[in-house]
Parts: sequence; structure tokens; C-alpha cells
Amino acid sequence: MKNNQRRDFLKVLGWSGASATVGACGYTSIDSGVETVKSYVNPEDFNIPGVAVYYASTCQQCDAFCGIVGRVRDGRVLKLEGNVESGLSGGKLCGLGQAGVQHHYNPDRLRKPMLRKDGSLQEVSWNDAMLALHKRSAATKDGRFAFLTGPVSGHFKVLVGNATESFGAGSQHYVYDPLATRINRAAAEQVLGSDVPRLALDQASLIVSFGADFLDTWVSPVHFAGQYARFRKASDSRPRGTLVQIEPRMTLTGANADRWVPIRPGTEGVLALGLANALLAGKLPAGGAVPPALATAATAFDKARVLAETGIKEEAFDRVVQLLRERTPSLVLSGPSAEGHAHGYSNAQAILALNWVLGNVGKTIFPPAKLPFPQIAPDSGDTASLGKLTDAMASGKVDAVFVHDLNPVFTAPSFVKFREAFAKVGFKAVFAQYLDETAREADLVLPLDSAMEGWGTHVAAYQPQGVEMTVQQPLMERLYPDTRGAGDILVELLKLRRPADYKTFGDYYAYLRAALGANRTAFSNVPADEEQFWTEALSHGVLHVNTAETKVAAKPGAVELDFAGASQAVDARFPYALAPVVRASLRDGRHANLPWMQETPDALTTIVWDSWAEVHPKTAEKLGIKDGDELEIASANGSCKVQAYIFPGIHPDVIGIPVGQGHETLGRYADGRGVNTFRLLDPVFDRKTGELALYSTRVGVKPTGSRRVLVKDEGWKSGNVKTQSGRKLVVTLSADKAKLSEEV
Amino acid sequence: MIAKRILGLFDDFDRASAALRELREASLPGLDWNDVTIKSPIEHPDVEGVLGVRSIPVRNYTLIGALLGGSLGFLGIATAQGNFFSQLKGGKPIIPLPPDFVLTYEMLILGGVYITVLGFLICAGLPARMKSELYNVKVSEDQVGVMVKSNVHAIAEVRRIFERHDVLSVQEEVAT
Amino acid sequence: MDSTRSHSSVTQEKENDIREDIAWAQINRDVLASIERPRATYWALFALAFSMFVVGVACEIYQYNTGMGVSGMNNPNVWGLYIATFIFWIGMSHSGTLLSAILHIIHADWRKPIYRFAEAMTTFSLMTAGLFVAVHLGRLWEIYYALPYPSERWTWPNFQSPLLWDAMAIFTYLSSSILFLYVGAIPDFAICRDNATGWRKGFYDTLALGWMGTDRQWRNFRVAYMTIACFLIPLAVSVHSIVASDFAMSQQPGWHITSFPPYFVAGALYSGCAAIITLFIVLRHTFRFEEYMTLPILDKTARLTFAIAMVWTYLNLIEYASVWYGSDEVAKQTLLQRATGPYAVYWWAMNFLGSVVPFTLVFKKLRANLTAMMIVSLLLNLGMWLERWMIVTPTFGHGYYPWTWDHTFFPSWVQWGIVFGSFGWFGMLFMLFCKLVPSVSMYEVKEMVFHRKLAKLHVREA
Amino acid sequence: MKTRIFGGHADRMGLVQVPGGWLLRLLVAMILGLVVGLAFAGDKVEQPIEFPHDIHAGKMGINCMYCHTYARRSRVSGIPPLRKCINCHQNIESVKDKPRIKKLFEYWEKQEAIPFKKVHDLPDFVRFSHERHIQRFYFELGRPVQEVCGYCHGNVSSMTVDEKVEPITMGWCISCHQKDHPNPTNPADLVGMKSVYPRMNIADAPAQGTAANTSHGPNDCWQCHK
Amino acid sequence: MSLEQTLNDWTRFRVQHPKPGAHPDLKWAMAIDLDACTGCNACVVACYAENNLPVVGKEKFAAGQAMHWIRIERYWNEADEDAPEQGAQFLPMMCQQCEAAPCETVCPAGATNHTNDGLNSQVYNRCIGSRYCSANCPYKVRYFNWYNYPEQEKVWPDPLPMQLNPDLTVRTKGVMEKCTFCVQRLVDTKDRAATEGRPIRDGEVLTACAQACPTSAITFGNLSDPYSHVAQKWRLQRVELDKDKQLKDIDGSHPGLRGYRIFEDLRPYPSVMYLERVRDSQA
Repeated sequence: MKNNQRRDFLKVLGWSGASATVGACGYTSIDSGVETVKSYVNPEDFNIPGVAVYYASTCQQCDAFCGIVGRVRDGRVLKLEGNVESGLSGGKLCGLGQAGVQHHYNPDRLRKPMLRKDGSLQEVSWNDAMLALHKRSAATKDGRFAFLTGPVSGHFKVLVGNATESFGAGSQHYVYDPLATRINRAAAEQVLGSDVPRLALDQASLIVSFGADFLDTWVSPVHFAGQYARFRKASDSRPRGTLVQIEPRMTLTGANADRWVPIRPGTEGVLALGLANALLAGKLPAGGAVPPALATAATAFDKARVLAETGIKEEAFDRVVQLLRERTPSLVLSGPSAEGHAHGYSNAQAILALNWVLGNVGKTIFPPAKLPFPQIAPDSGDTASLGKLTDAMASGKVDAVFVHDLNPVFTAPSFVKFREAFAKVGFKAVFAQYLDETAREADLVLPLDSAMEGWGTHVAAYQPQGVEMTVQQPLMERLYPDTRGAGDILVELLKLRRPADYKTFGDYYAYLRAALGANRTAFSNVPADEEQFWTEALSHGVLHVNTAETKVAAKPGAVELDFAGASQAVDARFPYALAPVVRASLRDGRHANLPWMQETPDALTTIVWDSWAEVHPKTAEKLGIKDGDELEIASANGSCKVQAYIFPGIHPDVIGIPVGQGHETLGRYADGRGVNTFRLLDPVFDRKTGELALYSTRVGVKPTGSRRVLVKDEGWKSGNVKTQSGRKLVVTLSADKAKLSEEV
Repeated sequence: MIAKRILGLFDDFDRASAALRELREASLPGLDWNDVTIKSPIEHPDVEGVLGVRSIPVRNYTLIGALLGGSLGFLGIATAQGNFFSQLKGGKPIIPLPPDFVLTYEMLILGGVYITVLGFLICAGLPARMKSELYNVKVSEDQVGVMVKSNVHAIAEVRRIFERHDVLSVQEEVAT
Repeated sequence: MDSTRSHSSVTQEKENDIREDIAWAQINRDVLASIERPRATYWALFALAFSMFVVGVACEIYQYNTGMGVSGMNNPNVWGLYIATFIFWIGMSHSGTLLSAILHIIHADWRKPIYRFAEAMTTFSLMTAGLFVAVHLGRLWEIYYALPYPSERWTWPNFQSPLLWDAMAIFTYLSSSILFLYVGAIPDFAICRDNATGWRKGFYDTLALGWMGTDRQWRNFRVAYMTIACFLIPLAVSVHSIVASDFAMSQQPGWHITSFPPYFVAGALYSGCAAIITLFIVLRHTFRFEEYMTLPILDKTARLTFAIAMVWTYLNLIEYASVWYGSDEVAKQTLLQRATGPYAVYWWAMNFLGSVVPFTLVFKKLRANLTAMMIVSLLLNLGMWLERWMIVTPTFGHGYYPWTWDHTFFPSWVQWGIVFGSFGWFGMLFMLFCKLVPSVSMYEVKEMVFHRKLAKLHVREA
Repeated sequence: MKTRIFGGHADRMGLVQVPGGWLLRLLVAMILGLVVGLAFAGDKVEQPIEFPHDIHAGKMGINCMYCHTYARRSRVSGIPPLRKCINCHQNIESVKDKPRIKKLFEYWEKQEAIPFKKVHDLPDFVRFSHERHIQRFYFELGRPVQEVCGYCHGNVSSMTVDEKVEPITMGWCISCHQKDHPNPTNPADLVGMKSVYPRMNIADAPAQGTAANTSHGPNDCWQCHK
Repeated sequence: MSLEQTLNDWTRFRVQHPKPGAHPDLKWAMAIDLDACTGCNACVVACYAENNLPVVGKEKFAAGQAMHWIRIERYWNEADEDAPEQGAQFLPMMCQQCEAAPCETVCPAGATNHTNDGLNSQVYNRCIGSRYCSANCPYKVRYFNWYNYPEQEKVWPDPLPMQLNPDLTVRTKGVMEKCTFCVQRLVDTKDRAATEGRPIRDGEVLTACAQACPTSAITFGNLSDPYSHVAQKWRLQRVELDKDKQLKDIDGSHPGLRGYRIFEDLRPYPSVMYLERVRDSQA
């Protein structure tokens, strides 16, 4: 195939001399004629043995889709770096992104297609697998087909769409993201006029974030981190930005805040209205406007009530009000911990509305550029879709389902009963890299290429400027002959189902190249010549879509507040609120099989290779818990045993447990480690969007009596808070003393 | 004239030294005083008084050995450091004096001890071939031996003197 | 001299270190007997030592193949029992020199019956200490990188490293003590030669180098022996102060202390003397040396031990005091950590055994009681071993850098096994030695008896 | 071999001056002898194709870098890509039917690289850059290419299959790195050298690039140890 | 082994560090802005990826045998028992590449030395594993290979070894290792500069951690190049390599200065300058 011919230089070169021999410390023979040296038969001239080449591609560890470059040496991709041309990564890359190579080289990857024969999955040839996929899915009656994917965009989304509709009207493409920020989008749409507004953190002199962990896990962390760095630097025009974080459990962003305010979970909206109330009392900052219905709603929330309900200190409240008044422009963000409640939508609105009151819209908040091609526009998914699909399957409305690169059996809360519903489906095809919990349930498992092997185009939901489409290209030849890109699979399937439209395309690469080439005029400053355009697209890895700049919404959208049950009575059996902590390293658990991700200590607890329950020192004292004690944490829907970690950065009424661990079957590094927090979740849904309310699960805690050492980098003995004990290690300077604007 | 050796064994040092004193006064012709030897299980307490002062050259070896060890040690080490493709360590000089002095000190002792032992062997005439001389195991037990080497007449006289100081046993042999 | 004609009628006002009327031939007989037919205890002890040694070897093989990790050390705690025990054994070696050299040049003749085995102890504990250097290395098979010799790499070891000074000092010390031991034994080898039969004859014949006890030999012997003794004393001191500088020259709080060298030397003499008492009692029984290793001598040794114990106690307290009084907060914290942290138990035990237990030596009754002395001496040694451990380990657990605190570690069974085995190794060598070399110096006991008698005579004549 | 080492570098090793130097010298000689012996063990290497260096480099006088094209651009000199051999040999009818050439074309048919055996193999903890040595001595000093390559590879133009003629030991490398080599005349090259040959950290050693017109090789452990 | 040479070069051999102008052309150094560092661990992963660090697994990590060359330390204020209102304090700690490194003098084999470009080199193959360097390192940033990770512990099951960086060795059991400032990158860059006949450009080479850091908290470069970013930072903070007391410490007359080096009073003269973390006291 032309494609393979062209990329011959990605072949692994048996250059034993230049490759790191494992254990090569003084123990390699230096005798002549022992090692073999080979050279390419027909080398590309830019490809020199012993010299690394960098290829641009796209990171797919999360749906921020940062542009990356891969360091390729002698045909092996060695390391990933940020692509300086990508406005999203800005040449930087987070730890998770770097670990992408470990998905590629993972020893537990699927290497052959597997088909369920008499009850058990057995390896089959790729042809049989494709045949099975076609035949079995073709058997579905019209409209009784479902395609479940994670967040999708770009040309793959188009293929998924076409594949789905090729199964007749009514067939559904469900987009599911266990940690979706759907509520936030809805609220933003309603209040700010766009679901994913463009944020200018570096323009703000004050950021008040209600649990938005933009440094670690929220929306586009690497990009925001870059902005944050500028936000912290002072310029002549702007003082050093101040960050206030209000949340029940300290996130990494909270750990970097100038002021961290622990708040009773769910009462963020109350606080927001209280702030609005206090602000409206005085004179508003320049450009301040009051959304309809906010003023009236706010009046009910006087300081006393707010303090009573939120449980924050009066001093903190006054400080925040004062800061909001003085420091402009500011930026108020709403995050998952504020939104994960039955009234989360209202919380988010109340919080975001503050931006109007403070006149931030147009100063630190801008509408995003609109992508002219809806068919490739990102679909970020939600959690409600999982519910819908489950119902459909349970009620037998689905004959065949494809699951792409998702693990719903693992991420679905126990009350959803996904596994059972999934079992009801006649034909279940799973496109996966690992034989994970979901793949094990499937009838057909198709092994996917790694992100370093496949082709693709991606459009991130959050766009810093304009709209950039990042191109994904192979950094290395396939490790295993029997893996395919999801795109290739769909193209092949569509060739069988829709020969008329697809017979021209050899594979996904051909399709992609044709599609992009045909629309190359849609991108700004690219060469006219098709071949040249393609070469440049690959070498830069980023394409900028021509867009029309959109206007700032003139006036605020109305807020629809509904705090019913915001402060419901506490069930005595479950006195504590559960905070499912999202770790940047594991996300929803799909990365749990990356050794690097397991071994890098959690930023705040420094715990490795495990799950833990964060308990506030006071609470611990009350319950007589010591560091490392095993706790039984029980919600109405499930329970788990996990060790306690005494953690000051959490509200005394909250127990934090990280998500992502507790896999039954994913790989050697993940299996049987820690607990699956999703299992505990209560069936609480946001009233407006129907999204699963992640932060409104109530739990009870009781020590089981057994105690094991928690493995953490800060030293397993130190149960209590670790300080610098008088050493001059991290020195803190007061902002008013620092002369940051003079620094380089 | 044939030279002979005679060894008389006495019960204790008093008798032995008495015999020697008389032997000395007798100053027999042809008897070189240096050919008179005492063989004892322990060192004779006042051997000088009896035999007169004889030289102990070991000390010179000690001096030479110590000096040699010290100087060679320092030079060797400094040279090695200077030529260890000069790598700076901890900001200290390539040839740091304190450590080198410590090592020099050790080398000095090393040289001193070794050469002293060497000197001892040389001066004490060890290792020696025992066949060449008269010896009696009693010497290593509790008797004191006096050995004289001289011509036959003198030996006869010596024998008489020995017997006068009730010698326990006497051995004679022809000196080769 | 036959006892009948010796002045046996002398009334003994106080108990003597040794019977002065003992016949010289008798001395020969008794000591030679020890070589030929010791009690059965000897074989029991030897078997025990050997089996202990085997355990140690097994552990080392395991560690060698698997990596140092099996020792249970970790990244702040990179040194463990190996180094601690290394210091311990170096320490043991010093008392030998004390008895054989120091007491020799000040003519304290009561040393004569017991210095030989003490000197042997020096040699063998040095050999044991040397083992620990090897056991401790992560890449034992590359140990030649640390030896100064011209190689095809054109590189040299780093002479700035205290470890290298150690190597040099210990090598000097070991070889010198061996020579000292050998030279001192030549006259006795001659005795053995004169009495031995069979293969022993040839063996001792070679060792004796044809010694005939001529006045010339004796004269040079005296001077050479004295000279080496004089060399040995500064050498011994330097060796342990260099071992001390392994620590004192480093940056670690709790190590970077000026008083370390004397402190170490005192500790060394202390543990050594205690060990001598132990071996004294063992040998006395095993080889029927009641005649020579007499209670009065034990009494003297015990008193010496007590004195040194007090010196050590003083220096130990001085060390605490200087840290406490000084303004180095970090060192202070380290000290506190020792007294209160995870190692508190061992630390307090160390202080108790090292400074309180020796007071039992004050009582004459106890000093005369072999069982009591045995127990006490063992306790003292345990104390001194703990001291070494307390010097090495807690500092790592609580150094300058707080982040690496709390990675406290407890030695794994492998470490214990090797430490255990080292005692076997020592015991084995020592027992072997006593079987081949007269562990009581015959000629010097004769000298002792002779001179004491002379002294008595002079007294009477005067 | 030994004589060459001592003869060549006695000035640096200067064993002569040391008191008792003859002893050291003997020792070094013995050890070197041993190592050299080892280095030569299994010398003649069995290659899939008996490539005749003597013809190419010797008779034809082809520049080494024509085939070993990576040497000046990469740390590894590289086996020439098969295409390179074919480029010439498809036009050389005279030798077409020689068994070696037949073999060569067989590989070409299969589009598969020739599995040559490594002759000069360094331990994997050593980082040797062909590029730097070629640049320094061929391009900057303008020494003849066969001489420059010959420093380490010996006179290849006289061998058929390449053989190892130097003991590639650390001491041997140092013996050359310690020497004073003339500096390049082009000022730009001198500027560039500063980065690789920073002035020796033991004060201002005269022989470090800038000062005098000669310079040592780099003396950092990390220049060669990786 | 030339006595003559030794005597000739005596003065050179007696020179001490640190001294001004010891590195006239090249001196690698860092500046780490603790106000920008968010403790996100990107640098740690980057280091694992670049330097072939073994993943030791839970049990060995529990034993304190982790192998991360760079670690993010997290401290709380003494007052934070209740609620850490000013957040946590993060500190990226790696080998400080001291000018007068305590580890260098004590190594018996001479496996760790000071290089011409101001690094503290660790020659794995020369190391015999006495671990004295680690014992003497005040920062405790040296990591020992307690096991044979590559071969016996099998920490790189196939095909993971294909990811290993060929530019540096995979260390085996019994050797000490530590942060090298990604020396393999530095050497390559030096070679390129030499070949192209030009000095090294600022920003031409970065350590893996500096390159990854999303907030660019880590600045890396040539301190001897007055125009390099890192040199400017040091100059601006009045931090001088060869001083053990900086202007900032001498008197309170320069409140704005943020630059400091850890454990300066021990006089190792580190090559890493930290910039104080800033917090808004009004918040």
C-alpha cells in the first residue's frame, strides 16, 4: 500500500549498537563479531541512524487534544513533547500526556481480534473478525443499533455518524464521558451565551474558582497552566493575579491558591448568591450588569444565612467580597464540586452570573470562535447518555452495540446496572486496546492501534484562539500486525455497507487525506498545492480553521435558580459527603495500567499505587482514626474498604476517595489495586440536565480495625501533617513585597 | 690447628655468668671473645655485664624504612592524583594536602614496621640453619647454654672452667 | 629451675598474679598440652563457630545475587548494620594492641600470660572487619576499582575519600599486627619445634626460622619487638580515628563532631577489653590455663576495663553535651530523635549497658567471679555494638532533609544473618589459632616468673 | 603493539621519571598486555559478505565517507544502505558474476539489509561520536581521511574484512585525549570548540583550546561515559 | 604517572572551587520559580521517560527504594492542622549539581567528579556502590539501585524496553544514580555547536523537566552566557554562584529579592536557584 511504502522509515531499525541494552552497565561484550549492525535498504535522506527525528501528532490521553511531537530514533518512538505550534499545549505537556508512550508499548495490549465462541473469547484472524463484525451487525433490524463512544470530533466523528445511520433511522450514537462537564456547559450556555467560553486567565487580576481544578483536571489543564503562569507574573499594567479557591476538597488548584476556602458541599450556589447580594449592595465594578432574576434571588441570601449554610468563616466571606470589589477584571469559575448536585445547574448559574455582576464578560471571558463544520465539531458527551443507552438495552431495544475506547462496565455506578443491560444485547462489539471489564463482556473484541500508530484529526472542545484542528499521524510502525485504527475498521465496515460511497478509499488514511485535501481552502495560510498542503499539515501537526470572529453577548441571559433540597436533612447512617477525587494521572481509570501513572505520587497526598480515603484531622480524631487505618466506607448503593489518609485539605464533613483505581481486569499494573469509587455513587441527578450528580453521594465511615502502611513518598511513618520542620526549603514571600514586574 | 665448638648447659643464669666471668679473666690465648655466645630460654637479664656491649643495628633499618615509606607514599599518591586525568572533586584541590598527609602517615608506619622486621631478621641472622651449630632443646626449656668456638687447647681449658661451675652437660664438636 | 632449689619458702603477703615457683619446664608442658589436647569444649566451640559462619555465607550469597535491597536498606538509610558492625570489629582489635604494645612499653608484666591471644584477637577482628567492607559494597565484583594500581584505564581511586584512608590504615594495621604477633611468637615456635613430633615438627621448624635463643638473637629481638610496639600504638589510634573521620568528615548532623576520633578510640579500647575478659574466661577453661590466666590478672584487666569504660562514658556525655550546648539545631534534633524516636529503646539500652553496667566491676567479689565476669563482659560488648548501630542508623533516618525522614528501616534477616555469621568467622579463626600457636607466651611467662623472683630477692637482701 | 603504546605515549605516562618506575612500567606492561590480548580474542570476524576494503579504499581510493556517509553527521558511522552498493554495482558489468556481488544482489532482490557483524564494538556505557572526531580532524584540521579514520581503525585499505587493530580501552582513548592537538585555524571552529572543550577546571590549563594553539581532547567523564 | 608533570603543574593542582570565573565558557544552571510551580508532576514523568528510570512497584516503593531523580515535595504550614488556607508548598527537588559537592570528595572509586561545564558527573560503570555519596548528600537526591531492576526484577516487560532512551545506559544492580541535568541532551548540543562552529544558543537545549513544565517554572541554561535567560534571573536576584551568603541574606535592604539556594550555609554552592513562592497576604 502506498501509505506503508511512504512511511518505511518508521520501521524499527535493528541498530543494536545504538539501542539501550537492558542492564548495560559494564556487562556488554566488546568482542568483535558479537553484535549485528543493520542499515536501511532504502533510507529517506532525512533519516540518519543515531539521530532522532521529531514528528508532530496529537495527544489523546484526555479530550484537551494537545498538539505533541514524538521523538523517533531508529524507528522507535522514545518520548513525547508538546508541540510549540499548538496553541493548546504551547510546547508543554502534562505527565499524563507524556505517559502516552506507555499505552503504546504497554505489555498488556490486545494483539489479536477475539471472537466469542461457545461462551469464551478466542483469538481469530482479522478477516474473520471483520466478517463477524459485518455479518453480526448487519443482522440488526433497522434502528436497533447503538454506537457508544467517548468524546469525539474530527473525521472519526463523521465516520461514526455515517456508520450509525447506515443501520437505519433511530440508530443512536451515544457519547458518554464519566467525568463530563455537561452541567457547566449548560449553565454557561444559559448565562454567558456560549457553552465553552474562551477564558483569559492571564488577563484577570483575581480568579475566584468554585472547585474548578483548571491546573490539573479541568477542561484543558496544560493550556490553563500556561495562562496561570502569566496570571501569576506581574506586568506594569497588571499586578500579580490572586487566586481564591472555594471547594469542599482541596484540588491541586486549591493547593496553589492564595486563599483556600473549605465549604460545605453543595452550598456553593448559596455563597455565590450571598456574594452577589453583598456586591449589589455597593457600587458595581465598571461594566457590571445584573442578570435578570439574579438581583431578586440574591436578596434572600444575607450574610448571616450564607455563613450558616456554607459554614465558611465570616472573615473569609468579607475578604472575598472585598477582593471582588477591588481587583478587576476578575474571573469567577464554576467547577465539578459545585455542579455535582441535584441543584448543580443552579449553583453553576449563580456562580457564573457573578461574572456579569463584576463586568468580566468581554474582559476575561470571550465567546469562542465557531467551527463552520458542525459534522466534525467536538461532541464532549455527558453521563445522561449512559443512562439512556442502558435503558434502551435493558428494554431490549438494541440488537447490536459498538463500544469504542470506553469502559462503561467499570465507570457506570452500581445502581445503573450497565453490565446486566449490556448482556441483553444480541451482538456487542468492543474496539479496545486492553481486554478491560467491558471488553470481557463483548462478543467481538477488535484490538485498536495505539495513539502512536493511527491516523486522525481532532478538534478540542476548548479553543484558545480561533479553531485549531490537530492532526494525528503514526510515530512508528505497528507493533503488532493485527491491530487497526478505529477509523480503518469503520472505513472497512462502511465499504461493505455503503460500497458506493466508500469503495474509493483504501483505508482511513486515504479517506482522511482525501477529505482534508478536498477542503484545504477551509484552513488559513496553507499552500494551495494538495501534496504540499499535506506535507505541511503533517510536519506542523496543527491546522487553523478559518472562522468568523463571534461577538460578545450584549446582555446577560436570565438565571433559573432552583435550590430545592440544597440543604436537605442528613441521614444519620451516612453523615459524610463523598468527594470522588479525580486524579490527573488516572482520570476515569482508563490510564490505571500505565506504570508511570501508578508510580508518580499523587500531588497532594504523595500516595502511590493505591486508593485512599482522605479524612480531616478533626474528623479522624472524632472517629479515632489513625493514618493507614482501614475504613469501611458505605453509601446506600455500595461500600468499599480503603485505608485512611489524614488530610487537612478537606472539609470535616467530607470524605475524599480518588477515582480510577479498583480495576478487576485491565492489566498487570492496574488489577486489584484500590477501590472503584464509581460503585458507591448515589442515584442523584441534576434536575435540569439529568446529569449524574457526582458530588452528592452520602457515606458512612467505620474503621475495620485492621491497619496497613500507606505507601507514600513523604514517608510512610508520617501520619500527621508534614512540615519543613524549621529548614529553609520553601520560602514564602508576601505579594506586596515581591517586585515581580521587574523580573524576567 | 682445628677449631672446635663447645656448649655447656647451666642450671641458671648465676652459674652461667660466673663461668663466663672466669672465662673472661682467664683470657685464654686464641679465644676471640666474639666467639662466645649465650643461649637461653629467656633473655639474659644482665647479658651486657657478662658479655660486654655488642652492637644492635636494627634501629638504623627502622629509620630508613620509615623515611622511605613516608616519602614514597606521598610522592606516589600525589603523582597518581596529578595524573588521574585531573578530575576536580568537591571543589578541593586536585592534590589535597590533608588527605595525602593522612596517607603518608600510614605509609610511614607501614615502611617502618616492614623494614624493621626485615632488619631484625638480618641482624639476628635469621632464618638460620641449626645443623651448623651446637644446640640443645634444654635451651628452649629452662637451661642456659654457653657456647665457645676456639682451638682445641682453649676448648679444653674452657671445659675445665665449665665443670668448675657445675655445668649440667657439655657438648663438643669440630667446627667446620 | 627445678622448684626444689627455688626460693619457694617466700611467704606470700598477697595473692600473686602467678605462682613464682612454677617450674619453667612445667610452663612448657602446660602450654604445649593446650595445643595437643584441649578440653572437648574446644571442639564444641569450633563446631558452633563454623555453623554460624556457614549461615553468614549463605546470607551473603543470597544478597550478592539479588542485590543490596534484600538487606532492607533504602534511600535515606543507605548504611546499615554492616558499617556498624564493621566499626565494632575494628574496635575489638584495639585492646589487643593495648595489652601487647602499650603495656609492653610501660613494662606492665602481668600482661605477659594474656597478651598473645589478645594480639591474635586484634588480627582476626581486623580480618572480620575487612569482610564487612566487602559485604557492604553494592558491586563487590568491582572492588578493584578502589585499589590503587596502574591499570589499562589509567585511572586511580579517589585518595580524598576517608574510605580509602580506611583501607590503607586497616591494611597497615592488619599486616603490622600480624608481623608483631609472629615476631613475638618466634621463641615459642622454637619451643614447639623442640618438642613437637610428626608434621608439627616441620611446621614449627619453618615458623621458628631456626631460633636458638642466642644472645645476639635476643638482643635484636628485644629492640625490634619494642620498636614495632612503638609503631603500633600511634597506628592503632590513627586507625580508629580514621574510621571516626568516615563520619566526622561527612556533612551528616550527629556525625560532624570534633570529638568523634577520641570517642571512637575510647569505645574501641572499651569493647576490646570487654572482649578480652570474655575470651580470657573461655580460654582459661578450654585449655586448662588456670595456672596462667589467674584471677588476679583477670582482676587487673577488669579494673582496666572499668577505667576505660569511664573514659568512654565521659566522651559520650561530652558528645551529647557539645551538641546540646551548641547552636546547631539540626544536630540537636538528631540527638532528640535518637532519644525519643523509633530507635529510643536501643539508644537507652546502649547508654545503660555502656555506662551503668560497668559499675559492677567496682565490686571485688564480682571481679573474682568468673560467671559474673562472663555475663558482664558480654553485656558490655552488646552495649558497644549498640553504640555503633546508634551512631550509624538514626542519623540517616533524621538527617538534614525532612522529606526523607520517616523512611526508618529495620535490618532485614539477611543483615542479621551476616552479622551473626561474622562472629562465627571470628570464632573459627581464633579457635584455629589457639590450636596451632601457643596462646600463652611461654618464654614471656618465664621472664615474668624470673623477674618477679629476682625482685623479691632484692627486696629481701635490702 | 606494546612498544607503540609506550613509545607513543611515554612522554605523557613518563614512567621513566618515577622512582622505581621500572616496576610500575612492568606492571602496566603486564596489564596492558593482558587487555590487548583479550581485545584481540576472536579477531577475524565472519561476515555475510567478505567486503574487500582493500579494493574499495585501497585500489580505488574511495573516500571512507562516501560509503560510511553517516560518520560526519551522527555518532554512529553506519553501514552503508544497500541502495548505495547497488547504485554503483548495477553499472559495473565486469564483476557482476562474482559470487560476492551475486550475494549482494540477492539481498537487494529481497529488499533486506545485510546483517554485518560489528567489529569495533564499544561497551554500551560508552558514548563515542564519529561526527566530532571526523569534524575535528578531517574538516577542521584537513588531515587526510584515511589517516583520521586510521587513528582508531588502523590502515583499513590493507584489509579485506575490517579488523580491530587497536586495543579500544579507556587508557588508550585517554592517551590520545591527553595529547596536545593543533587547533583549527578557522576562528569559527575555535568558537565552537569552546562548548566541547571548556577550559580545564583545574585553573587555566594552557593547553585548553583558547589560550595556546593546541588543545587536549575533552576530559570530562561524561563526555564519553553515558 | 609522571612525577615531573606533577611538579610542573603543582600550582594548577592546588586550585580550589568555587572561584569566580571557574567556568568561563559554560556552566549549566537552573532557576526554579516556586510561585509558578503547581506541583503537577509533569517534570517527574518527563524524567522517567527521558532517563530510563525503573518503576519499582508498590512493595519496593514502600521500602523507600523509589527511583525518581526528581521528586515533588509537598509541605504544609505548621499552622495548617485545621485548614491549609494558603494552600500547600510544593518543591521540585533534584540533584543540585553543587560546585563544591559533598558527594564527590568521599567516593572511594572516584566515580563522581566535577565536570568542566559545572555538573556533578556520576559514572555508573565506575561506581562500586559504597553509597558514601548518598550518605554525604544533604539533599538526599542520590538513588541507589537496590536490585537488578532490568534483568532480575523485570521492570520493563516486552515491549516496554523499546521505549528506553538509547542515549544513556540502563543502570544495573549496585550502582548509584541521580539527576544528570539530562547530560545526554547537553552533550549532543555541545557537539552540534562545535560542529557548526558557534556557541550554544540559549534555549537550544532544555532538560526534560524544564521542557515539560506546563508553567515554565523551571529555567535551564548556560550561566556563563550573560544573555541567557537563567543568567539574567540569577543576576536579577543577585544570587552569585561562588558566594555562600547572598545580598538578600546580608541585610533586609532588598525585600523584593526572591532568589535563594537551599542549604547554602553548608557551602555546597548549588547550581539550582529557587525563587520564593509568593502568596497574597490580603487574600
